[in-house]
Amino acid sequence: MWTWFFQLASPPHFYRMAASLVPWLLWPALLLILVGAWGGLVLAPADYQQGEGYRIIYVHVPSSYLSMMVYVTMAVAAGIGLIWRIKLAHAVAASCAPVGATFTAAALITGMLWGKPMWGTYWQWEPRLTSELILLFLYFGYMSLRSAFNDLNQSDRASAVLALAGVVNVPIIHFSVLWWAGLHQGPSISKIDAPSIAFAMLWPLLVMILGFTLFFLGILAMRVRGEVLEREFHSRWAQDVLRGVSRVEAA
Amino acid sequence: MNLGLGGLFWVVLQRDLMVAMRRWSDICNPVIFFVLVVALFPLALNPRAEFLRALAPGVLWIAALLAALLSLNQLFRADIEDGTMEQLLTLPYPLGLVILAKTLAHWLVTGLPVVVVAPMLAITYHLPADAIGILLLSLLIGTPTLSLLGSIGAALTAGLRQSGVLLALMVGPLMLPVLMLGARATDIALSGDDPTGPLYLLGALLALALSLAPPAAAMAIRISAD
Amino acid sequence: MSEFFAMGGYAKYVWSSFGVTAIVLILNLLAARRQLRQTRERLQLRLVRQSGRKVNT
Amino acid sequence: MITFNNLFQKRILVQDGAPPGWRFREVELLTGTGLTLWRGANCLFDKLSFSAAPGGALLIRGPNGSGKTTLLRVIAGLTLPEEGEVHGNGAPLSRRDESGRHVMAYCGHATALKPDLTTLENLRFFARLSGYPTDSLGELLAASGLVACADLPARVLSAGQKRRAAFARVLMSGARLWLLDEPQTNLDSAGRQFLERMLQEHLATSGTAVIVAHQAVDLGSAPTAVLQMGETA
Repeated sequence: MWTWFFQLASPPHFYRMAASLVPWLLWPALLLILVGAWGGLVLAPADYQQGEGYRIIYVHVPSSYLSMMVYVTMAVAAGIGLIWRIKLAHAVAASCAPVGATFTAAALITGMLWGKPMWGTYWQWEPRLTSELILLFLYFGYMSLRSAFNDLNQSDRASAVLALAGVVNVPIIHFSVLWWAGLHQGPSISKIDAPSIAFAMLWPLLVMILGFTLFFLGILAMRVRGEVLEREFHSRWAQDVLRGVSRVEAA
Repeated sequence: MNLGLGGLFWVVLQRDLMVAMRRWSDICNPVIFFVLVVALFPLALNPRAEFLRALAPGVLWIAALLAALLSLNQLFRADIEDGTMEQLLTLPYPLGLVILAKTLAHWLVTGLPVVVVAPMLAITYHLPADAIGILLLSLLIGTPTLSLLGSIGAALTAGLRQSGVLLALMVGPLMLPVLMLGARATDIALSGDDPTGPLYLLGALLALALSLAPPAAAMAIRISAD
Repeated sequence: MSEFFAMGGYAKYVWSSFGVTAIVLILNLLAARRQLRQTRERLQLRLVRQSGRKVNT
Repeated sequence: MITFNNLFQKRILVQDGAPPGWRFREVELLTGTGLTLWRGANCLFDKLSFSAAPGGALLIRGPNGSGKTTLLRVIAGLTLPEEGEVHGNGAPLSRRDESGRHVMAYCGHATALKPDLTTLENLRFFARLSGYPTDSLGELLAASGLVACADLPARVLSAGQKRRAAFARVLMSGARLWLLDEPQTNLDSAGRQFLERMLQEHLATSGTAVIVAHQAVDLGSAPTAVLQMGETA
């Protein structure tokens, strides 16, 4: 059991495994996203309040879910890397940031596009959009700190501290934004009444979320390979991979 | 060792204050900046009394946050450059406590003056006396939290050459809850309601920052000094 | 069919949302591929330089 | 004439509860095992091991950029090696011993003097941190030839005087392990003699010293090992 685990966590095995994993993640992700989009756009009935416009949630909700899930993944990986000094974990954290930032941006844009027909304005200082905006800033801060260091080792550890400080702050930010928004406006239109949501509306959303998650894992596997190679540059296997004489690469 | 933890805290605090006192201009800069930012708004917007009154809580808190961000850059930089940090790192003392002492010293010379000046500026914004009291209280609880949060960022960037904007970008989002709560407390007091709720929350944030920020900053400073 | 594309008057918003998301997905895919390729090329170059100098181990 | 031992004896007198003769008890054997560190694509050291016995000195030599300073920082615990460990008597090197004293005194390129404080104020800070009696600072200043600049702000001190102040800090720490990074830099011949005498007395009293040095250091009869860096392993 444990030997299997350590083999998995050893960089060359991970490098090889990640490569073989990518198609197994990305193709099902594509399939699920297409099925989810078809279900969401065609099969699901129109909402009695929001008409066809509600269909934006089929891309907005998975994006905003990923934006947060990726941040937590990044922080957990960063914490593991910092405490147990595992380079692989730092490689995972480094790969998360750009992906998470783009999904945060997607969540913001789709949220605004949903807001225009619903509120009559693209931007409303309401809790979800505001939190999402702050999350985008957290990603930007993380990425610019990462790029500010010359030494990769130092960059890994410093950005890990920031990721941890950020993840402790995320719930605080979330609740203070909720509290702050509660003072300003009446209860905003809830996007969908969660308990009464029809199954025909729900399943495409769940399929989409699953598809997006698999897509993220696939992208992560691709990116981690590069990051691992960079961190393991001075090891024998990585140099063999680069020279193109490696069994690791061939497999 | 003769020096207990309280002694360590006191020695570091005293030394940092002494160094700060020798550099008067450095102490004055954040406060002058604070006054300047606060003075910009009536000039740029509209000096009508009721308009300024509604603006005051937000403007004063934003200016306090900007002044805090501006001053943070220097928190650990000099110590890293002149080798003092190497000495503090090889000492057999908990580094978090050293960081806490340095952060307190930093708040005393940059944050406290802002808190002291704020009521006077609030008068120029035609804020009523009880709202000024709440503003003072919220700044008194809130600005140490800003310094503590900032100490993490300052520790992370202390070894970098260009770090002003980076520091603001990193730490700014983390400081937003303090800003929202502080400004809102004053706002609530201005409209005649009871502001104890946000003040308690500000206190809770301060307690949280006091316990979590120094160890995080200590970890960060070890990385920066590497 | 055109009724489907009209999305009950919300066409602009629905289709641009899906479009933006699709672009984000595709860009992520391309960026990840490019990152891997560039990292490899950069490291290969470094390896060539290093073996030229014949330093350490 | 004040000798450094006098300065230490004075400290022992003020040290309450310290076991008698604690300065002279068996001191740790410093060992580094399997130290490996890469900086980017450069290997600074790979599976490096060394040891230094009490009363002995370890000289680290090597060309510029061969990782001498980094190795010293690794010993001081300032830099984490990727692999390997630094031990004192087989256990991870702690920062204080049973009597609460500092284990190591690190003296790097930077002298840790605040330019706006006077020499005396600077040293008083470190004296208080290491429990050195502040009323004997005068003697220490005299011994290190800094009396004339005691009340001058550290920014006007010459490079050599700053280095002497750093040595005074090392002496105050009373640590048994000294880590000195190119201590002879900027010193005049009197300063060099001061350094050598200080090292000889430290080693004679079972202290240990790790010194990064380009020039020869006269350590008297103390056993000296040399660690040559920057050669292919």
